[in-house]
Amino acid sequence: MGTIMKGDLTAGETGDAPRGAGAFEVHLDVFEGPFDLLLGLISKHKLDITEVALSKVTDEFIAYIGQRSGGWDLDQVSYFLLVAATLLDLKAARLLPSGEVEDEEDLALLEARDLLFARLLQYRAYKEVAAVFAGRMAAAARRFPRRVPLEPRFAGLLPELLWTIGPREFAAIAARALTPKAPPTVSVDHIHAAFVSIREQAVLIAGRLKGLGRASFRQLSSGATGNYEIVASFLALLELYREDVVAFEQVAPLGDLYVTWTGGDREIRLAPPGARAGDQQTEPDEEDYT
Amino acid sequence: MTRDFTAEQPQDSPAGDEDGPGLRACLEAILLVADEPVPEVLIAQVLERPRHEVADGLRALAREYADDGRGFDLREIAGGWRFYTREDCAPLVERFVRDGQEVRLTQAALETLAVVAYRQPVSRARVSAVRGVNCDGVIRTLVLRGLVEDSGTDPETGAILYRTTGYFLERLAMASLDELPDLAPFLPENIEDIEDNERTRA
Amino acid sequence: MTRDFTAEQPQDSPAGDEDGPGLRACLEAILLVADEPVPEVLIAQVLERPRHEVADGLRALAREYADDGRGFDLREIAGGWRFYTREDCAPLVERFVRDGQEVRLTQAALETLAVVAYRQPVSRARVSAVRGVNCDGVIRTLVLRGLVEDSGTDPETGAILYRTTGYFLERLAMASLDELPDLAPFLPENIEDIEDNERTRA
Repeated sequence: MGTIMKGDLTAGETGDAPRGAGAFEVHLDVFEGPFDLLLGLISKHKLDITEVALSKVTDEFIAYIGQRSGGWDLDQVSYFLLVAATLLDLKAARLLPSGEVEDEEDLALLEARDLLFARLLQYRAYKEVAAVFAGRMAAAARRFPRRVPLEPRFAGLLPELLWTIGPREFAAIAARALTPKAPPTVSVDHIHAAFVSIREQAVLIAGRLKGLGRASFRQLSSGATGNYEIVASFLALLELYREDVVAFEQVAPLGDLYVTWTGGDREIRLAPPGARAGDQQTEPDEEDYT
Repeated sequence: MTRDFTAEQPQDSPAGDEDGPGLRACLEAILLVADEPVPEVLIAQVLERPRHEVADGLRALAREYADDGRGFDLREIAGGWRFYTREDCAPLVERFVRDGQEVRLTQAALETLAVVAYRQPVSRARVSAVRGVNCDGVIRTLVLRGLVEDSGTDPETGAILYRTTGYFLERLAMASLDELPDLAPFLPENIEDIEDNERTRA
Repeated sequence: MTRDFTAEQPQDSPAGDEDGPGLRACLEAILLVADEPVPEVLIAQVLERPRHEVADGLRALAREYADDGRGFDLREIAGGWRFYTREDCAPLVERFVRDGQEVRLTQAALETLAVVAYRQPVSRARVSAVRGVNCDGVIRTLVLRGLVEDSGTDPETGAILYRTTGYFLERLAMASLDELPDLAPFLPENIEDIEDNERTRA
């Protein structure tokens, strides 16, 4: 149970767990999470949590993540990355010349810092109170409660149990108790993911383009009911481009994208999804799509 | 050694007439057979005495044991009264009791327990957010140890909520959760903001 | 909370020098947690005192309790010493035992009993692992109710093992445990997994 906090972070009155001042270096790998590590680093530099020399702590934090290989689980990595990213953000903000202008990014950084440190302070509070718990438990363990069976003369007086179940009901209870509990799962029922078929979109767009000859992407996707449908339209266009039935034109960067039908009377029949998975990324992609 | 019989109650009360045992003896006898904390109300019912009389009697008895340096002690823990061995007899009792040793909790378990204690009822996700690390396994261990229990589900998210148990109070020698040390001095002022933020993320 | 560690006995001295608890307190503490009559010899060993001193101490204590009209007394029965409730408190204790107890087993108690019945002999830890919650208190209740009993210790772990009693069979109107219904029809198909699963968890 190696706790790594220095004296200033522990309630320090438990007197039970070995808690050496040199424990920091030795037990580096016992950090349980990013808050744990960050607090450890801050206390190592004897810094006030609200005036941390960010760049130094950030470097060590990143170095720690770099050192660790294997043994990560996804959960841990994401927590660590979140904290590391926030720290890096803050460090970058410090390194840049600080102008007078408070633009939105600056504000966001300030918020990120405050939030990170607020959460860190909160974590430290629970850590301190955990030390109080340990002390109280150690003290309470020195007293033993009386917990002995009833004297025989009284045991016989217990009111007779009301017993209403038979062997079959009893077996059913046993089966339920002995069946492993299903591991908790996150319900995704509330996410109404509407699936949009790129092939359907392609056929739809091809039909419209044949009629119009030329149209902007804005125009083509104007009927979309959600972002996912716009994305599908865009992917469908890429598929059509691959089939060599459309041409793109964009006059200015971030300007409107115009699509021209070049396929004449060709019928559109795309391969089923998944047949060419990954092809999309390798497609030449010069245009600056908006 | 006390020879002080002032603890004997007046004659007119039901459980302590001239012939019968006095209040002190009754309390001692009942607590001797109890194997879990006995609430004052229950004792008052059994003895058919007003609750405040019972409460006073129990406190007087506890004081008497302490003053006389007895090997046992009467304490109000987890919502009731119970006999405990005196603290400075611990080394001897430990030698005598075979399986009495409680397993010590890890740092992770203690921290998780602390978050549950102050935030209860609380979901695993919330606890994980506060600690910055996944706490599912630790909470399962705390449930298995009887320190924490399921207390229903969150009506909004459907997540299982957890709270501390009576055994938790026993392990910390507390009469009730009101005795938890105040967390405020340790916490940043804008704690509300954190809470809100967590809620959206958790 | 006392931080007074003077109670720690130095290795070489018998219990009860100036700083530590006296003989009387030591005897009281040990007898308070004893769940069966304790032989004088055993107490003498634990206290590292001559047996005759312990014997004298116990007798003096028993006399003191009687003279003081306490609710308990100390009796030597079946070769050992144990606390008992005083005779004239019996009516109250009886009332407490009758009123303070449930007449129905809780769902938790039924499930625990079922696990013991189908897995016997089984340790408390194993039952807790199967149910995912601490079952120590529930098993104590089942023992108290005479439905489950101690059946020796696990040769490997030293843990106490439990089995159901004859009274349990009576309540279920069965001649023997062979009449416990087969679990198979009630279980999901992958019963093998369950066994494996339990083994790794327990």
